Amino acid sequence: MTPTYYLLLSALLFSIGTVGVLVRRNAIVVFMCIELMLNAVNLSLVTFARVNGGLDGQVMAFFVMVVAAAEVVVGLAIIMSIFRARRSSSVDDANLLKY
Amino acid sequence: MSTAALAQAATDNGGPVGLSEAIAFWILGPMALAGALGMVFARNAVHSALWLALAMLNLGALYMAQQAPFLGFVQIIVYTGAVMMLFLFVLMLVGRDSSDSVVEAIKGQRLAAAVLGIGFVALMVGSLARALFSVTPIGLGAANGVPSGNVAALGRLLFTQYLFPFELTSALLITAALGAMLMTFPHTRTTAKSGQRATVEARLRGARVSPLPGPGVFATANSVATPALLPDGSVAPESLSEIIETVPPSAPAPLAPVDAHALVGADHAKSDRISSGEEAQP
Amino acid sequence: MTLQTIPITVPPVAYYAISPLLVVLGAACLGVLVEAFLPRHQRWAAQVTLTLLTLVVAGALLGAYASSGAPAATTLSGSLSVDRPTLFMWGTLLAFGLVGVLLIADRSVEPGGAFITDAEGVASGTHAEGVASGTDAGRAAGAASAGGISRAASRVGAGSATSGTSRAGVAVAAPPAGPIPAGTPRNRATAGRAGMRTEVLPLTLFALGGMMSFCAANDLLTMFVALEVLSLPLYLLCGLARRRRLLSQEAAVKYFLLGAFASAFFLYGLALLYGYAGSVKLADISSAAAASQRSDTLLFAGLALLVVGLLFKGSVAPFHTWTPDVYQGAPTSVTAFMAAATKVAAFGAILRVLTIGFGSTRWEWRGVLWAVAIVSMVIGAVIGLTQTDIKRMLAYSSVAHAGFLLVGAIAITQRGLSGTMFYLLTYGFSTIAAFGVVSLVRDADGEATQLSQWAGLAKRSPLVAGVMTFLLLSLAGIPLTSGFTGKFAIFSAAIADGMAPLVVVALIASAVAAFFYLRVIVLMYFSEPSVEGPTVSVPGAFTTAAVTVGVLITLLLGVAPTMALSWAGAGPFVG
Amino acid sequence: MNQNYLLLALLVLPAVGSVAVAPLRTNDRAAKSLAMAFALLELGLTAVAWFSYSVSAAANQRFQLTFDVPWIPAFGTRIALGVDGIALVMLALIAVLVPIVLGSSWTDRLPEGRTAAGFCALLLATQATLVGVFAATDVFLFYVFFEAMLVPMYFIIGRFGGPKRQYAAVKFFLYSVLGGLIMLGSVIGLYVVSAGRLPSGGTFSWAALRDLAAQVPQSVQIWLFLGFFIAFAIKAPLVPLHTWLPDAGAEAPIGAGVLLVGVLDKVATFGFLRYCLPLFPLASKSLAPLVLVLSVLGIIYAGLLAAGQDDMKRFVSYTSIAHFGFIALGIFAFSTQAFAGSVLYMVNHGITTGMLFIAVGMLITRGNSRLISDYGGVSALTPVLAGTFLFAGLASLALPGTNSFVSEFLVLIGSFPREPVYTIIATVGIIFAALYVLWVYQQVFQGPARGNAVMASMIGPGAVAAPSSAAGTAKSSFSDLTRGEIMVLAPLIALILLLGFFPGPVLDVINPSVAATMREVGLADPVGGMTP
Repeated sequence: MTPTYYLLLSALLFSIGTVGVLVRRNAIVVFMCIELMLNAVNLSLVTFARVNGGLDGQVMAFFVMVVAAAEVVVGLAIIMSIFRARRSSSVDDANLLKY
Repeated sequence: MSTAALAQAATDNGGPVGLSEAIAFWILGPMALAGALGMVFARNAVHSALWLALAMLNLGALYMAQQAPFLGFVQIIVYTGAVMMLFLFVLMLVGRDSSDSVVEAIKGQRLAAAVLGIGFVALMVGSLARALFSVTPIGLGAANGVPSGNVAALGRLLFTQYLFPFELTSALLITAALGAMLMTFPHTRTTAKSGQRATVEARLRGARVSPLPGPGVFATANSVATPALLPDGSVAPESLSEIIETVPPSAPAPLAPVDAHALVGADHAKSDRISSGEEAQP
Repeated sequence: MTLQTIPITVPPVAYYAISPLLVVLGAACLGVLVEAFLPRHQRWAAQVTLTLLTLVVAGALLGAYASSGAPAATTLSGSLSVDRPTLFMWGTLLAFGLVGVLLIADRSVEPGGAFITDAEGVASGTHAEGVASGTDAGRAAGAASAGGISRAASRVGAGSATSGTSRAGVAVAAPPAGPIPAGTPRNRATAGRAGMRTEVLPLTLFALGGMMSFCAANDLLTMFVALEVLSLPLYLLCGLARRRRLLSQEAAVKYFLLGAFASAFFLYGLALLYGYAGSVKLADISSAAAASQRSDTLLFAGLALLVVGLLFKGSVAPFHTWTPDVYQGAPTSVTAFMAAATKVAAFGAILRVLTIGFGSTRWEWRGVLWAVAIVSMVIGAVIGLTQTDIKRMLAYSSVAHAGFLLVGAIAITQRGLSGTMFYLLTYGFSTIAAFGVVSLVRDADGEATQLSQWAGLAKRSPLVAGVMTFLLLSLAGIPLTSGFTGKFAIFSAAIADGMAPLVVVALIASAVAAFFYLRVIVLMYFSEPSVEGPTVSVPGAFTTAAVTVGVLITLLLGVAPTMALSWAGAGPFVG
Repeated sequence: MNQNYLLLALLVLPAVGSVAVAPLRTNDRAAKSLAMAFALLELGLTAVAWFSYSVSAAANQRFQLTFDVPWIPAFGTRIALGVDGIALVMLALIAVLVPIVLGSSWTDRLPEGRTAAGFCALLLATQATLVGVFAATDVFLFYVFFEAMLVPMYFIIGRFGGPKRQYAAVKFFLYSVLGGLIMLGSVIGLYVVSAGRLPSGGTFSWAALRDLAAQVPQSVQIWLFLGFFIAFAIKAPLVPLHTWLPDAGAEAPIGAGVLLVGVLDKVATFGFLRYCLPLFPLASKSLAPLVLVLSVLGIIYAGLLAAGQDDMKRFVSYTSIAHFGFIALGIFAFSTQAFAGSVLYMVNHGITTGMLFIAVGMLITRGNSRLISDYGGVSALTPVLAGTFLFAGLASLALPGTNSFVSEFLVLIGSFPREPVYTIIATVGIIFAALYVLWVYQQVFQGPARGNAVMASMIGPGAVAAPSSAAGTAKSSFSDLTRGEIMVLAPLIALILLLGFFPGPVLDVINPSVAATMREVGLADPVGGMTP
């Protein structure tokens, strides 16, 4: 076995996240799918760090976590505010902006 | 499989993947995958979040298996512990229609997304496999080893090589805090805060001196979703909660005499009703 | 356990070179403190002063450094590259920031400012109002009342009784005296008294700091963090409009979800490139591409994913789907700032990545970007024709312009670089001023963004119509406006690099796009105004200054662009 | 270098006038007077330029009165002005026509809500851009004016035109912008080509590009030529790209219409002579058959369409298209006489068609209808107007003694040796088109009084049984030309006769430049030609 399997797993997770973003209608679930994508990337980064023999990948994964945390806060705040306005977090209900 | 053992296994071998790691991978990997799939397919958003937490936990363990113990713990503590809990928290707040509709908004969108996803998987897997299967990893033995281990080495990188992005993340965190307050903090008051005297006067001169009836009071159930009934058996509108969906007062007609009676006695009947908890249903 | 300590040597920092960036970010933090400690009635003045002062000081530092003739260099362990293009783009960003802040801080056009106010806050702002009220409150009311007895139904239905009930038909309760309906004198009065939430100004500065880091970033990780630093404040700013709350919040959610989606792609690209090159420094990627025995699949897969993220920010079709919605929903002043400044940041980064990181392999990826540029120009021009809302129309125009910019960006030459940067400058000023004008045309419900409402505007307000016409002609690329010189710079670079067919497509797309700009002019000048048409508010000093600056620079760059062109062409990227 | 500021003054003066007139929204009379003052001043300056131009020096000096300063060094553009004989006569034509246009619009009823200040300002702005187009000797500068010209004209048509003005204005603008953008591609291409061949880098200087022309391979020349050609063909307009002109011409106010067909469209034929031929000689020669076919097609087609028109302004527009075909034929026949004839034709056509347009306008003002079928027997009511109309018609028909005769004759004898077939077809076609002028004259002016417009004016408003085509009610009864109107028309009549009998001075100015163009194309006159 080689570390490539980790990368394949990562690619699979990333794709599942992508599909999730495209098919799910609930804003929070969509957002969770995006988080899954970020996690998949982290797995890749950690694996590449090992393949390349440097810790940069791990540092980057760490940065991704920090960024993701901040993103989660902002994202959930926005979703909360729109939920309060319309009492629904479905992406489909957010359709005023269609022409 | 304890995480400590995994971390141990990880530090043992430098580059190539050993047997113990392979076993760990073939257990954790499918579980992570299952978590991901479960998240996408779960109809209920809370279930989705839990599935995602499963996937993240497994990923954390995989990090440890890959000589990244610090990241593994951060993943479990910060990501799974804090971020996912934040998700769950918001889901509970927003939870009213957290289950997804099955209706497709755009015709054929699911199919298209699935095809797209499978195509993307094939592309990525194919290219990665072609590009990397023959590669032997260098391993992190050197980088993680001397002099002070993984965490210190990461810290060293963070404050030298990645100093600027590290400082820049502070802007990110401030933005996040500011934004959360801005978007969700309810409106501040427009008038001066009224003192005790004013409150008392308002209460005494207002339409109602007594406190509002609680939901469920005088009624047959003590669920907050059940309205209070007035002595004549009609619903007391003041008792309706602003934030909770109220169950319509079911079948009040037969209850009216019974209830009036219940006020003075019939302990058995009342306790039965309360314990059954389904009284409100017709 | 013994800990051996090895002292950390802090990487050298060229403080003077990055002083503008430090000033902007530092002032943003200061702004947060102001928000925390100053009493409410002083905040607006303090924040505005602080922000404007910051931008001026940063600009002065930038000018001093640029004229000191210091050589281009990278600093902070190679995270930031302060070279001539960086300085040009920083200057551009600071200028857009200044004009944008003037629009954002204005409280005269919309009494109390275009943002949510202290009085209304978020929660009460949710009560239906404006355009959103009709359909949405009705739907919400219908849904709520179907659920059972609900006071919520009557609460949500409030303020939009007629439209709400007519649509839902089941809204139970008659509306009590709910929140003050938007647009009434009373509402305006309270809004004017309460004033806007001044957090928007530090947020703007954070976004600006992120943009400056973004286009100076010399490695992909810094670029990623900067991308988030610039995006998060923008997501928030989009959702803070005081009028048409639902529209605004929806824009924020869409922008956020799609933006996060795109940055995930950027990140995966980063990971693959790291796997390929063992480093995320652009120069290392380039040298790895030149030397590596490894299969190039990773390199190009990584580039493709990376570019998706970048093109998204630059709103290049087919990654533009957020653009019209967000431009329409966001407060107009934010749209103005975002349209101009984000483009600079995004294309600054695209130029840097393509030039330094992938310049040596350009023959392999250029075909794809040709196609993308064509798609963007065609989609922007053609779909722009069908728009009935002026903000959406300008959004599609931005998509088309992104295509033009991409034409210049993929000519990896000095001419292409300077032409693209010059175009960013010209486009930004025209666009900011155009959105500034849009914010002036109002009716009782706020801004009158429907094109039909603009009919006969020239009769009511010849000056505003004239200014808008000039800006639209600039966007269309008519000579003697900056739009023309910008187009000329880009197209000549592209032809010189052997991309004549692409330029022909671009020219035809410009002709198509000219039609929808023309439509607005036709409406303003040749149509008779409707009786209940919008009025043009008399702008306060801030908006006047912003629009005036935009118009003057549009004219100046159209007639005498020499200086700006020489700045744009002062030097190459240094990686 | 010796800078001559005369052309700069010619360029700036109308622009200043435009800015000065625009604010006079409340006082129509002051606006008109001020605009007229500027136009007359420009006319005076043009006369100075005319006499400063040395015919004797023209043989070895392509441009005179040159002015040259750098503009945008990064693009290699310069503000370079200068005139040769061809440009000079065009400048003179503009300077003459603008005051006349202003005069003819003096009493126009403007659409509601429009002010004379706006109209005059736009007219002067148009004049400034037109001067720029003809005086530029830098390709980039030429392009800038070529495009900028659209904007004021667009507003004139769109704001002051007839009922369908929106449609006409947009159509006009879009056609022109499309052509202009295609030309922009070629302009940039020229620069890139020159950058590759000149040690000093790219240039837009016309003279430098002309000297370079021989080195550019034919395939490149053809592409660049096509860019310019399409833009000019739209502007001219040549036949499949002509459809905007009848609409624009019909909807434009009379004054703008005169400029539109009188001068604006000459930009295209001027462009053929100045840019297409000298800069792309190989391409011009190899693509000449295409142009000739289009020209002749245009003559025949436009002539036929003119016959079918009931709208007088459309009718005049169609005859113009036919005339343009004729001019293009002269240019692409490559002979000195034909060139000279074409240039002279450009001037004469501006004058005669302008006059025809103005006469039509005066008739329309009286009858409130543009339809030929609404008129009949008008000459009994307005003998002077009828005479003027007939005179303009005959001039347009190239009756000997009028100016058109000289130019038409020159084009014919110049083209015939090289292109006999096309010339014969074109002659027949152009006579057809011109004959319809007489037919219209007969319909409108001869015979007993008839037609809705005429009857309405005689009986009085409201008494017409079927006023379907008469636009509204005729308020003014048919009166003959006023003194003011005669003053407007008189200079045109004088010019027509003068140029008919004494074309010499103009030809003297034209000829050296024409000969130079001939050298630049690299062709000798065909055997059997004559020197005019």
